[in-house]
Amino acid sequence: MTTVHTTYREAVREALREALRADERVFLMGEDVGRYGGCFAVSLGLLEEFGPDRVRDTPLSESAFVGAGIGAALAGMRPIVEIMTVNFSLLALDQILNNAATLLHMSGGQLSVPLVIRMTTGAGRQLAAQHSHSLEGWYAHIPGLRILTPATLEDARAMLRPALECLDPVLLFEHGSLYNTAGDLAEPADEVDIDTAAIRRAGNDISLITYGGTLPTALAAADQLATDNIQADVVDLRTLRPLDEATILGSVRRTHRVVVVDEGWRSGSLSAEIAARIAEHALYELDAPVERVCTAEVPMPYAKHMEDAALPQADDVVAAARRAVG
Amino acid sequence: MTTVHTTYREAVREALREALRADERVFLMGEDVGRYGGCFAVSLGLLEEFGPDRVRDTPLSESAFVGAGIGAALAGMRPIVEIMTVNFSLLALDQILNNAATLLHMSGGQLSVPLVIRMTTGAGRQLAAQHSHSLEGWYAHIPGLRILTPATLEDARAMLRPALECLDPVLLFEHGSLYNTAGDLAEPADEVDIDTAAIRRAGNDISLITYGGTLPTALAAADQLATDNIQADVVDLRTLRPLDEATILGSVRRTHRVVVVDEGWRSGSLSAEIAARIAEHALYELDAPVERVCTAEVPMPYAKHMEDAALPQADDVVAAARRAVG
Amino acid sequence: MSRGSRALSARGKHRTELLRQMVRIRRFEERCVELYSAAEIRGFMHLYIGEEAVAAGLMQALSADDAVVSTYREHGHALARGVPMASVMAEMFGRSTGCSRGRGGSMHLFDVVRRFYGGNAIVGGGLPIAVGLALADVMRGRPQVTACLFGDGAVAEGEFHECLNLAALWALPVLFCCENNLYAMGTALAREHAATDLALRASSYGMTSWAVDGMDVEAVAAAGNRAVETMRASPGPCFLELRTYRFRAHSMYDAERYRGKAEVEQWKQHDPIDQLTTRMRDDGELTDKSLTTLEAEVDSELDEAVAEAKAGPLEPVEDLMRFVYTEQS
Amino acid sequence: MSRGSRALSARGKHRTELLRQMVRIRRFEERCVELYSAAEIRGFMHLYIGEEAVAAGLMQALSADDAVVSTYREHGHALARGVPMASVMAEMFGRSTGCSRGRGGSMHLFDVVRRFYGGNAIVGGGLPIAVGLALADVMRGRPQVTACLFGDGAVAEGEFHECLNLAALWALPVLFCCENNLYAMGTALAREHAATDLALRASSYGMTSWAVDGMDVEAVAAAGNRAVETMRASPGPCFLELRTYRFRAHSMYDAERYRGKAEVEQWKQHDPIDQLTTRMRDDGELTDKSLTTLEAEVDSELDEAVAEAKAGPLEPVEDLMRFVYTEQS
Ligand SMILES: Cc1ncc(C[n+]2csc(CCOP(=O)(O)OP(=O)(O)O)c2C)c(N)n1
Ligand SMILES: Cc1ncc(C[n+]2csc(CCOP(=O)(O)OP(=O)(O)O)c2C)c(N)n1
Ligand SMILES: [Mg+2]
Ligand SMILES: [Mg+2]
Repeated sequence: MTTVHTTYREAVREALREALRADERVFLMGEDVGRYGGCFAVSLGLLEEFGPDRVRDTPLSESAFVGAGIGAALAGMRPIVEIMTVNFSLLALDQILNNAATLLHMSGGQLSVPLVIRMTTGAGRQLAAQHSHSLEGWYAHIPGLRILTPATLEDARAMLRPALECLDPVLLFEHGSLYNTAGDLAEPADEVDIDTAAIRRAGNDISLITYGGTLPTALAAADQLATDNIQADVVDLRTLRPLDEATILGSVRRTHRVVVVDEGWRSGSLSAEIAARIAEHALYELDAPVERVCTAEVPMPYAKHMEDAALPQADDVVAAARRAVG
Repeated sequence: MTTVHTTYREAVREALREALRADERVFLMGEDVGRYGGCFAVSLGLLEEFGPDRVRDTPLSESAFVGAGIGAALAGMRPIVEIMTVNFSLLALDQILNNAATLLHMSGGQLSVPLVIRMTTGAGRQLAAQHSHSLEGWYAHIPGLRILTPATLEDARAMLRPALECLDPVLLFEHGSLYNTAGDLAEPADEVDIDTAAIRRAGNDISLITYGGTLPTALAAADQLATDNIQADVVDLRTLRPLDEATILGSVRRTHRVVVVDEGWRSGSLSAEIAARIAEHALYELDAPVERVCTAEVPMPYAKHMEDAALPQADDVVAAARRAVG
Repeated sequence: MSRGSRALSARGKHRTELLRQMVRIRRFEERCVELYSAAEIRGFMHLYIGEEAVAAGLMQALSADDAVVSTYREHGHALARGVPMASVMAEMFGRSTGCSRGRGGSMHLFDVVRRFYGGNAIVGGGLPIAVGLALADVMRGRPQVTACLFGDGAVAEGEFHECLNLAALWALPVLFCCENNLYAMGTALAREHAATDLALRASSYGMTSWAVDGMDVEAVAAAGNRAVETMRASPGPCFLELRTYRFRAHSMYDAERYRGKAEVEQWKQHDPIDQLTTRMRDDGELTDKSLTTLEAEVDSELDEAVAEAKAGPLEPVEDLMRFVYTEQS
Repeated sequence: MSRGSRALSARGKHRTELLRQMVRIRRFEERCVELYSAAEIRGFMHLYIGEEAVAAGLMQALSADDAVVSTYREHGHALARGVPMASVMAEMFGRSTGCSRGRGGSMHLFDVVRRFYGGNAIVGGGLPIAVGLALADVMRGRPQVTACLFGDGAVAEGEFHECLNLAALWALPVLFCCENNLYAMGTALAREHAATDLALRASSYGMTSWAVDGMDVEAVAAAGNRAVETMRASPGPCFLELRTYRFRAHSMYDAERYRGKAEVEQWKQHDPIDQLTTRMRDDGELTDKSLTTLEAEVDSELDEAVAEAKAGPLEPVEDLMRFVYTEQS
């Protein structure tokens, strides 16, 4: 097995390149994916390789071009629509919820929507209240969608393929803080599934359940806890809808203590669903109340010290874990 | 105390009339609130009484007129914006989340947004996948908003006043199935708060926690349970954000068993947050896992038998309660 | 085929077909009203009565490979497109034999074989889909056209603007068909739009655009044909404003406070079916007998459709969770 | 006031004020670039350099009672509107003395006293707010105007369309100010819009609309004055297309692959500050000395602003949860 040293950003780009090469039905469409080189430089170079037809710059019209992705998918294409960031996806939410997620059902099974929508998500770069949302857990409420949150280089590289093979709309959330993550990656890339959660670090003392941008936070906390001889089981959900309940409950049954780490605003975040599932299906396994470390319920402030205070930090996770371990 | 026999629809209308009479800054704006008489006949007659300036028909432009409500609120008015149904509110979600809910914060406390947005919500009338959403619990995820769900004649009549007095954006969800509910109402109307949940029926054996359109379902279930001598404590949340945690936990501490009834799709619905709060703060009070009775995670089918199967029914609540009581 | 049509000229045959489609739609909906009163049909139901010329005229301009995107007022579109009446009626009944398996109802008719992409109940929500269908056709080098129907109300939505711009910018073969029936529910045209000449508005995006008498089925057919020819010859969208009127309420729950009876009566003088039958009679293309035959044929098609719909099974409740995700076959 | 302006004609004074505003904006942003490199300022920062004539020309047309709604590229708008430079700079530093208390940053400048309603970072998101502010003014019988600034990119968003229609339909005094700098990030005008004459597009809604040389501050000022006068005289919106150009990258993270250096250099020949100073020199309204004085005044204002910003306290972390809901006083 050979490996390459790469970044999360390059891994996503490589995945896009592979998809565009492999299937002529695939095309990439979104604001500034082409000439600008992608607003986070993810799609840099793809225009030159695949041309403006398949790497298609759109006007600022989120609703129209997301809906156009749906229509193109209905007509046999395999569009990858990029919404620059999750913050702007609200403008396309009607198309996502009322069309992409429902057409198969409303048509009694006639119309599949094999569409992939990618977007950057998350806070941490002092972008303030309108540019720091973490709404992937919120999107996971919608039946008919699949919600993926690649948190590792491997997943950044490999999740796109099964997402494109899936005949239903898939939303892929890339946390902005991950793009510069560097590391070694197998080449050719390993295959991954988009159905299961992964244990990123095994332990029997406490479950740290997380996904996406807070996986590094949870792993850092696990390191700290290990110095106290508390071995954390770090669950990376990977797919927020449908949830891999078996892996979650399996971890809880081993550890009997849980901290959910979620960058969404606490109330109504995905962490609530995780806690609820545990309370439903593993209540008697719990040796301590479920802890949640989430983002403070405030629009994101610009000032660094305030943003840091609002976001889940490794120390918060450690403190919560200590409370749970008692 | 005199009482009048009235309906939920008339109670909402009376509340609107009172507000328009009491404060000239108040106006009502939305699609077909005027000449058509309101799409569910709620605002019938108000155009004639208050004129087209204050009962203002808008074009089909949800984003613009909701945003215009925000702007008018900033400039000292007290707009009541009607979005015909929650299903169309997705088109205005950017304005609601990125502007209404954040302006106060982004401006460092300078700009309050005293805006009330009313909308009809819910399923049950065979309106199929695009016209049957129950998203009020989903909206409750957003900091900066207050989410109200009047479920009784009293609340339909009286919640608007404190909503208008509140200096922050308030979303008022009226469940379509409630409009024809009839009953007696005190006149002049009692005052109500918009901060606390209400116990609609007291009992010590099990907590049925619900709100809005499923309050009648929960009460019907409570009646059935009573014939088996299971006395249910029926909690009507009334306000979904901020949640009245004290009343919820108080009920759980009395009954030690919980069924949450929520018309939202199960995963990520408000029921999850309720279950999570209980698992966090009253874990050791629970004598049984938290049960949730929610809508099946499917876009709403048109056919009656399928819609009935998808929605929470009193029998489902009874069955869940029996499981919990064991 | 009607027996009376045997001796007809090409124009006579063409007109007979247009008439047949309009009568099918009219009778279908009249029956639906009865069935709604009998609670066989439920939910929201939006009637097309008065507007039949638009569907009949436009659909004949399309080939089987073209695509259609429609609204919640789409019984007429579906029928004229060739979706079998029995499967539309079964859908109204919520039966699994319905064209959307009973999952959709009146507002969500679909027929993928006929490239009839629904049945969208969010005003304006179908336009982006039409743009995407056309984009796919262009990218795959197919010469199809996508017809997208919507109302005057939809023109106020932001999506209208985004989609007209996108289709014009990318030269996509979308035939935008605005059914201007002068009202969006209870809101009259001049209270929805600062500029009420909708064809002119559309032309400001740089696309060929014109207004058509939507009560005259032959005018609609001619416009549809011309638009489709133009689009097949050189790429790019077209916009047709079809000026029409609905004779009935917006939906089954509308007290029609916003317009006077006299106005409605006046428009009924332009009934598209009456107009065409008069013209055909004048031209010797329609007799009492051939009309009776045509009506009888439609009636029996309709009776059969209702009977089939009634006989159709309900989907088993155990299947509730199907069609949320695609079933791998 | 600059001492050099004492002997000036009215026109000379007016021009000096325009010049001063443009220089204030230019120097402010140049300093911001340095401070960004020094990591004193963070987040997204969008520079206005090259476009100063628009802010300076428009803001002088407004009275203190009028309202302004802006975008994320709004340093220039805020400064020209009269938001104190120190409070803008403190905001960039994230200090509690900032005009948004450090909660907003570069993209979210607010000053309610000056009716400066931000600072909106969702493209197109400010337009509905402007419509609402104007609606409130009309309903309360106040003669104000609301100026709403946005870019050429925003014109493609559905909200643009909805808001122009609404303002025209209801005859609301919104002055729509489109800063057409030819690019939306990396997307050139002709790749965003099927119809690139934006003033013409706006006029299709039935509002007075014209294009202005946005590099010529006097042209902008004249257009702004004329528009505001028109609007105060008879109700209804106006639309100005300000043709301008940004000399710098879209934001601090832009490699500018989408345009050539030559194009940028050519536009720099039309630098709004150079144009005005040349004209003023030619007309004997500006000397080396008076320019030096003006520059020195701006520099010291800027130095003070930076010093104040640096000295400004950070908000205590304990206050994190404030300003989610209004505090009852
Ligand atoms: C986005 C949205 N807003 C509101 C509605 C409610 N509604 C359904 S039909 C309609 C009027 C639409 O008018 P028009 O586009 O002219 O079509 P018509 O009904 O006249 O055929 C309205 C307001 C909706 N379905 N979708
Ligand atoms: C709705 C939305 N989509 C995308 C973005 C990302 N974005 C920020 S600025 C910008 C370009 C806007 O161009 P224009 O309106 O011309 O203004 P300019 O930056 O040129 O001043 C884009 C795409 C955004 N902020 N909001
Ligand atoms: Mg209409
Ligand atoms: Mg621009």
